[in-house]
Parts: sequence; C-alpha cells; structure tokens
Amino acid sequence: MLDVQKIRADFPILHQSVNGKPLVYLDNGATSQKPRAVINSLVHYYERDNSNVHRGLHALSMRATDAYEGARARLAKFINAADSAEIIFTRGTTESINIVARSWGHAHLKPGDVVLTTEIEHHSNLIPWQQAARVSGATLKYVPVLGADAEGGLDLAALDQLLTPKVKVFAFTHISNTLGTINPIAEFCRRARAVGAITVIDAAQSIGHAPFDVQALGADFVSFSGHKMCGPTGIGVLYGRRALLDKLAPDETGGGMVSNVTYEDARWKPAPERFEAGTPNIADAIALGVACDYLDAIGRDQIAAHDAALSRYAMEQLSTLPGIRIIGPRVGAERSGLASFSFADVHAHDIVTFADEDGVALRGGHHCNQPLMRKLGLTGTTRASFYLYNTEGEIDVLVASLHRTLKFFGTT
Amino acid sequence: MLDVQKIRADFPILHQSVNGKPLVYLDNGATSQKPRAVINSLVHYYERDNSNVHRGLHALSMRATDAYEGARARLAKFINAADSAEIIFTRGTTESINIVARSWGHAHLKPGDVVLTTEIEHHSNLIPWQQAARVSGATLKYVPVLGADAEGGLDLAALDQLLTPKVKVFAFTHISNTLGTINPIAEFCRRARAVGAITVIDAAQSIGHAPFDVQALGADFVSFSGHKMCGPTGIGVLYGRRALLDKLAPDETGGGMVSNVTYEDARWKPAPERFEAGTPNIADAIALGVACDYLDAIGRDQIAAHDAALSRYAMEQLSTLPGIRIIGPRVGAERSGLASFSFADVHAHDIVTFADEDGVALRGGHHCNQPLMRKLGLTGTTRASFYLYNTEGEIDVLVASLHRTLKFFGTT
Amino acid sequence: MSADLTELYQQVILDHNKRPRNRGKLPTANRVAHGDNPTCGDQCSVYLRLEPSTSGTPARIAEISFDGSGCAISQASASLMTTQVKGKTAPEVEALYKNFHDIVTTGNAPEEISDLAAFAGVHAFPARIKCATLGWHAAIEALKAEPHETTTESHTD
Amino acid sequence: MSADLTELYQQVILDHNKRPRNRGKLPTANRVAHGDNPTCGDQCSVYLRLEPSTSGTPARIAEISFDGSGCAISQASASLMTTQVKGKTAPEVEALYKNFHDIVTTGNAPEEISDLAAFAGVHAFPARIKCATLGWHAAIEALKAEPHETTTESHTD
Ligand SMILES: Cc1ncc(COP(=O)(O)O)c(C=O)c1O
Ligand SMILES: Cc1ncc(COP(=O)(O)O)c(C=O)c1O
Repeated sequence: MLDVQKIRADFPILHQSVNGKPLVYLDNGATSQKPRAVINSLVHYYERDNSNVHRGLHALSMRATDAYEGARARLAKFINAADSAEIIFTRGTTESINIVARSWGHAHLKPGDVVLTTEIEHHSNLIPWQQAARVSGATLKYVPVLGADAEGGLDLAALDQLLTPKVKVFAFTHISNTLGTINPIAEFCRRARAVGAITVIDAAQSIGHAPFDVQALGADFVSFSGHKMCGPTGIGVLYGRRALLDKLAPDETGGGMVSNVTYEDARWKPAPERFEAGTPNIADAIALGVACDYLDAIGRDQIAAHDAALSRYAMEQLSTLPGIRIIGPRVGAERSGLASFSFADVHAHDIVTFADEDGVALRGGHHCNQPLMRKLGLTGTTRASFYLYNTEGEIDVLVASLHRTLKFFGTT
Repeated sequence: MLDVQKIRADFPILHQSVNGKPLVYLDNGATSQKPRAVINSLVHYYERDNSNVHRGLHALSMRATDAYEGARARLAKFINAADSAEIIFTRGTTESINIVARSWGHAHLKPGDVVLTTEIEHHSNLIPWQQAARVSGATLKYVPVLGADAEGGLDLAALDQLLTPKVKVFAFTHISNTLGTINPIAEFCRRARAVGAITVIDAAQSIGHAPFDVQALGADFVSFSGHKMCGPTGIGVLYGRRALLDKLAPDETGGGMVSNVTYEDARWKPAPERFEAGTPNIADAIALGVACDYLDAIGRDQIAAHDAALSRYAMEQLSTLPGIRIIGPRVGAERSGLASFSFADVHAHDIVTFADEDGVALRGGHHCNQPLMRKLGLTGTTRASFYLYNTEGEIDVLVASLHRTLKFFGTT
Repeated sequence: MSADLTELYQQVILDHNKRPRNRGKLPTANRVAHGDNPTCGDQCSVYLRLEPSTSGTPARIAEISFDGSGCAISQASASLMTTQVKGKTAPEVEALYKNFHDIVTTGNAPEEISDLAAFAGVHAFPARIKCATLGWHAAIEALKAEPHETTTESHTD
Repeated sequence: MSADLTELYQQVILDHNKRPRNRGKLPTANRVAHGDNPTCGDQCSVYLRLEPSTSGTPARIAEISFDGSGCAISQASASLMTTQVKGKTAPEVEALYKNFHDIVTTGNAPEEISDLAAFAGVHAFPARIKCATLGWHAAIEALKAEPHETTTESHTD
C-alpha cells in the first residue's frame, strides 16, 4: 500500500487552492505532476553543472556529460534494456514514434506490405503510420475494438485474420488513454514475432504506472514521454533494439551525430548519437533519470495496484450517477487508473468547467482519439485519470461535483 | 556599459571553484549559463501551474496555456516577428533547420536547382542541406571563405557568380561559431530575394548577443536555440514567414496538430500548431520567454558592444603568445565575442585540460565545423567564447594559463 | 456557485441550450458551412438560404438553421445567432459578429444589443471563447460565395 | 600543477609526444587501418606488416608505424603502442590491449607491464580515455584480415 500522504508531501503543486477549493488533480493522463526531487535536479543542474555535453573536456562539461549519460543508463535500467545505447532521448512519445515511422518505415515499407495498428490509438500512434503507409504505398489496417462502449478490448479473433506475414510492423498502445484498456502486449509481441513483424509499443500511459521489461517482451521499439511519469516536459525516450538501431538511418542530421564530415558527404556515429542531432535536452534528461529513481523507490507494482484500486472505486462511485455512460472495460475487469464517461444532456466541456469551480481538474474532449470517438458515437468524453498521489477522498469530491453539475443542468 | 558585477550576481553557477580556482566560464559558444530568473521560472511552473496545454479547460491547464502562448508572443517580439503564429517551438537550432530542409526542401527542390550555403557553416546547417540536395537531386554549392586563416570573411565576389536564379534556398549563419565572423545577413537576404531564393538564417550564435529583426531583414526562416541565450536546454525556435508556413506540410505528425482525423485521413491545423506535434516542451518555452525578458532588460545592443570589447581585448592579449595562430577576422575587424586559435606543437585537447586545472572552461576541437578545419589545415582549434558576464580579468586568467601550458610543453 | 459561473451559464443560455431555435438541416438552404473546434471536437454546421434582392440591395438571409454537437455555450450561442442574423445581409452579420466578439472578449455589452449580452460572462473563461464563436464563424463562412468548410481554430481568437 | 595532471602528463608521455617512435607511413605495410575520434577530430592511421610464420604458428607483426594528429596523450600512446606490439601475434596484441585498457580505466598497473603503466594517470580524466586508446584501436583493426577503417567512437569505451 502506498503512503499517499507522504507521497503528496513530495509534490509542491498539489498544495494549492483553485477557485477557493483544494486542488484535486485528476488530469494525469494528460500530464503528471513533479516531485520536489525532479524540480531540484533541474535547479542543481543549472546552478552547478550546466554545460554542453560530449565535446567538452572541462570540468562542467565532464560533469554534464556524466550526468547525461548516467541518465541514459538509468533509463535503460528502468525498462531493462540490454544496453544504454538502445535509449535515444527525444522530446516525447510523439517524436519517438515519428522517428520510427519515418526512418524505419522509409527503409522497410513497400506496396503490398501491411502496417497494422489498432482502433484505440492516440493520434500520435496513428497519423505517423497513415503517413508512412501513404509514402510507401503500404496498406494501413486496424485491429477493431469490441463493444458499444469499447468495453470488450481489442478483437483477438480479428487479430488472427489481420496478423499475416504481410504485416511488417504492428504498432499498438500498452494502455489506452481514453478507455483505460490494458492491452496484452506480451502476447502482441509474441504473435508479431511469429509473422516476422516488428513491434512498436506506445507506452506513454503505462511507463510510469507499471513495471516494463523490454527484454522480457522482446519489444523492438518502445516510445514514452517523461512528462507523464513525474519527469519534465520536453523529454522522452525511444527505445530501439540495438540490432535494429544499428541498421537504421538517422532521422535528423546535424552536430553531434556524425563521425566524419566533408563538404560533400557525412558519415554517422552509431546509436544513440546517430539519432540525437544537435544539443540534446540535457537538463530534462537528467531530471528524467531522477524521476525513475523516485518511481522505483516507491515501486511501480505498488503504483499499479494503487491506480487499479482507485479506478475500481471511481467506477463504483460514478455508476451511481444518473444517465452516465462509462466507456472502456467494465467494473471489475482489468483497467488502468482512469475513468472516461459521458452524459447525454451535459457536454464534457460544461462538466469540466463546473468541476474546475470545485477545484477538480478533469479533461473533456476527444483525448486525441477522434476516430474512436466517432466509432462510439461520441464527440468526446470527460476523463478523470489517477496517479500515485490521488485518493478515494478526491474521487468523492469529483462525484459530488458531478452531482451538482447534473442538478444545475436539470438532468436529475 | 554593462554592470558586469551586478550581472554575475544573477548567475548562481558562476560562483563556484573548479579544481580549487574560481570558475572562468569561456565556453559560451557551446552553451550559455542561466540567470536565476530563468531557473525560478522552471520552479514556479512545476510548483504552481504545470499542466498539459491547449486541450484543457481547468485552471492549471488554462494557466499553462496562457504562459506557453505568452512565451510564443514574447519570442515573436524578441525577433520582431509580425505574428506569434510565426514562432514554432522546437528542441533547438538543429531541429529547426531539419524541419525547413525536410519540409520545405521536399516540397520545392528538384534536380537542376541549387542549394547555396557557405564554407563556414556548423554541421547543423550543412548536413541537413546535403541530405535535402541528395534526396531531391538538387546541387549543393558553397560560398567560399577567404584567407589562409579564414580572416577574409565570405567571398562576396564569388557570391555574385553563385547566387543565380537557379538558387532556390540560401542557408547561412549569422555569426560563425568557429571564426567569430559576422556575416552581412541583411545584404544576403536582399540579394537572395533578388534571385527569388528563400533565406534560412542560422542565428544560434547571434540571437542572444545582438538585436535581431526578422521583418527588417525580410528573412524567410530563422533558427535558434534557447540554451545559448540564457534559456534552458531542449527548447529553440523556428521562425517562418507566415505566407511560407501556411503552405508547408508538417514535419512530424501526432496529437495537437490535426483538426480532423479519421481512420483513413487527417487534416492539419494552421501554423504554429501544425508544426508542434505532441506535448510541447512547455516549461522550457516559458522559461525561454523569461530569458528574453532578462536579455532585453540589459539590452542586446549593450551585450553586443560588451562582446566586441572582450573580443578585441582577447585578440590583443592572445597575440602576445609565442607561436599562436588565430583564425577568423583580424584584430580590429568586426568580430563576435570569441577567439579561436591553435599552436603548432600543443594540441587543443592538452590546452583545454591544462586550462581546466586553472578553472578556465574552454572548448577544443573542430567545433562541428570539420570541413572548414580541413580547409584551413587544422584538426581543431581552442576556442574561448564570451558573454555578458565575462570580464577582461577572466581573459587575463586565460592568457596566464596558456603561458603556463606552453611552458610545460617546452615550446617557450 | 461562483458569480463568474452564474454569469457564464445565464438563464437565456441554458434555455437556448435546452430548447435550441432553428436546429436541424434546412432543406431549402443554398449555402452551408461546417465549423469544428479541434480543441474539443465540437462541431457546428450552418445552413442558410441567401435571397438575392430584386431591387439591387445586397442579398439577405431568408432562412437559417444549425446542427452539430457541443457544449452548452456553443449550442446556445449558435441557436441565439440564428435568431439574430435572419433577414440580415452579410455585412450586417459581420458587424453583429464584431459586437458579439467584443462582448465575449471584454465582458462589456452595449445596451442596444441586449440579447447577445447574455454571453458577456464568457470573457471570464477565455478558453470558452472559441465555443461561443463557433456558430458565428460557420455562419460567416456560409455567407461566402461557394459553400465550404470552416474551422474556428484560427489565431485571431 | 596538480598531482593528477602531473600523473597524466608523465615524462615518458611527454617524451613520446615530442619524439614519437615509428612515425610515418610504412612503405612495406600489408595492413592499414584508420581511426578517428569524432569528439575532437583526432586521427590515427596504423600501418603494419604482418608476416605469416612458416612453422604453423600465428602471423606476427614484423614492422609497424603510425601517423596522424592528436593530443599529447593520443600521440604518445600510439607511439608507445608501436614499440610494444612489434613481433607480437594478434591474440598477444589483444591481450596487451586488455591490460592497457584496465590501466587507463582503473589506474592500477601491474608491475610486469611497466611501460604501459605511464598511462595510469588517464583514469582520473575519463574524457581522455578515448585519446589513449585511439592508436590501439587502429592497430587491432589493422590486424584484422582486410585493411579497413575503424573509429574509436564505440560504446565499449
Ligand atoms: C552556428 C551554430 N549553428 C547551429 C548550432 C546547433 O545548435 P543546437 O546544438 O542547439 O541545435 C550551433 C551550436 O553549437 C552553432 O554554434
Ligand atoms: C497513449 C498515448 N500516446 C501518445 C501520447 C503522446 O504523448 P506526447 O504528447 O507526450 O508526445 C499520449 C499523450 O497524450 C498518450 O496518452
């Protein structure tokens, strides 16, 4: 069990009032808050060690380089990568996926090939593949989601049909940011391997919420963002299996990723440098390493259990609201720490505005999941998403706020 | 005249010892240090306002969005852009140039076209154009630099020959990070316009050191990095003229840059969103806005004068060293705040290691300028680069350190 | 409920939200435009019949309707808009929109346009301005010659 | 001068830097490899003549030279390397390199390889390890069958 009060003390932002009420931050699916240790890491870096990395031999530069490469090793450990060189620092999940879709897609996709993804992907794991398919002439296919409320998860029977040897890449999310669905990613990786497809896992919603082992999965590429796992904005990771990275052309070019440059030509360094053109986001990479320390000191298995318990409690409490439509896995089924719901007569935007009056931070809209919304006959939902510092008491505040809103709009 | 002692008090990192000596930070060409106001901005953001932007309606999200878009407006003002929408936040100069070379290059370059750049470009403004030329079949040409020590600046007579109507894009640096050369960018822009070429200015070394007015220049694209102008790592800007941006396809795709998405297709938002896929580097963008405030409160014209004075003093003092070879414009000529030099018998790496013993942070190597080094018959130089917090006294420490090093290696 | 929120969700807005005027497709429309707010997925289509005048005066909106989905603010605003622009010429609609835009951005509502004044409360919620203007944008787009799509996700808002 | 720095720039290193042994192109070489350190632009080419033994024992380095440009550490290390590997077989060179690598990374130098021990001071300057190993990497690459280029910018260092 998490000591949530102790954890809350680590997060300065939580201790404020919004519209005269204590802040209840339930927008963790969009971004998480940051513990003091992460903020302090930024301050320490800029007050003591700031310097450009790699090309410097003076004390600050050596300290900055050690800290930056130390962060890379820390991230490798965080996901159990075999080699630090498999960790490429990016701006976040979106950039990571773009690099794979572009560099790998450019080298390997051709007409007749199939790019397989799913109906529940975030735009960031969907549009890059639309583009890769368009540019290469490959066909884009989707694993369908089951149920009128998408409560049935991805259709594994359809996967049997879809996952043919024509599939060259299978890109899927670990946890849906809209539904709370947890995909069977170990099975997906195994089955993709069986047909010779590479796997690209969007771990944006899961990485800071549950243990993750790239070697156990046999994953080929994994993308995630620091800002959703207690780290700063502007930093994320692309994990790539070394054997694949070494054969991949760089995406961006410039300083730091070349071994030899003439006016006519350039030769690339190996990974990870090959994929990190220009001055990297040094301070935020280091702070992301500190976020790993923070999360692992608490224990990601513990966090997963806490998320699941809150999710269960929220589902139970929300079910009492008249006219609510909850999407994603049903109460009792395995689901991540979020609840996504709608009401026929009150729009998500109005709910979010009213909740804000009560200090509750929610997100309303399509959650970068427009095609899924359309499939479900929705323009959007209201989403409450939880993390290690949230409590059942906060869910009670949410539910009371929703009751008041429904009353105001005369639907109860 | 700058009140340098007052300025130094704003930079916590400067007040430390390195190897028992006061830190003398002369590696500003690689990255600048950060004033307390910028560091505080990060802390404030993460302790009070942190939230994802754009898609949120709760208090934190509105605050974060206002601050993020406020930073965009602040950056627009900093370079006198006509419209905030012309400011695209990127990771830095390198990414900015890649976006132009890729998106604009893909749409406009074809065999027979000429891409014109110069012999003194940083790898980040060179390799992306090599790639763009290779992919499109266009020809890459270079404006030569004059003089055995590149002291003569770019060859304007050659420019007459090179800048023909075949040139579709002219990409050049404002200030050379290796030579200290200040290019006549207003003239370059005017002459490029005359032949119908677009201009892509690498302002990495100049943006925090001198006033910059995109409208007065009539520049088409301008790239710069926050970390070299007192801002954090991981954030930079691509300025693009609105008329060009509106016609440009996005580079990366994903959440936040699309207006309508189906399983088959996606439509883009206008600039700047179109070019900012995924969660942006919110905290660092806001802090970059604070860096603009800091620099403008001091005055970029004042900073430029200070840099030039230090450069002159350094050139004079360095000239007294036996066997020194100084590259770039001669003493007395216009030059930026750096000095780049070499010795026949002592390698730059040894100099940097010895200087570090005296607390002096220098950079040694090719400065991401390998082809230029080769042209000058060098494998690298030692570079001392100055900024608003440096003093003549620090240059004296540098020169004394160099004397000791030369003596140790028995060359004096 | 805070004063700001009461001001935002005025009775007239709630009324238009619950009982929208001129809602649905207009079979006789000769102009249509579609607006969406990518921030939230709100959508609004405006259908109108523009009747050319015989006497040389500019064409006027003879009939108008709207359709779509969105929050209370966007739905009520679109509904109220249809009641305000009927019978007006394109320049008159644009002038009215200018007033409306001033009201939602500043909170100051001149007396003579009292119906639109119900939206003055929006100014305290800048993120909702796009909701309030969605229907107006679609109407103005529809008034332009060839029917085509529009979006409120522009930088002037 | 600090103890660390004195230790780094030992007399033997300064001597090899000033008066490099076996420097220049080797006309009789049958193997060559080129290494560069992209961090600083240092370069080192190693030329060697590998002589197959007649008696079935592995081939040995009959002659060796190096060329290039770099800092005192890299030049001295390449120079010293040439004096140490002459007459050795490829496995012997690799074993020697392993010792050398241990010395520059840990600072501990076993007695019996006292010449290489001059580089123990490098361990206090991790950024310079690549300088010290540049020539060794080139030599090991040259020993491999087909002459080809190498670079020290690998992840094992
Ligand atoms: C002239 C010039 N251009 C481009 C760059 C690349 O900037 P960044 O590494 O921040 O992308 C630099 C910085 O090293 C530079 O000095
Ligand atoms: C499942 C999923 N994938 C991808 C992303 C994109 O992450 P980012 O915006 O940090 O690039 C998100 C975050 O919104 C997400 O929830």
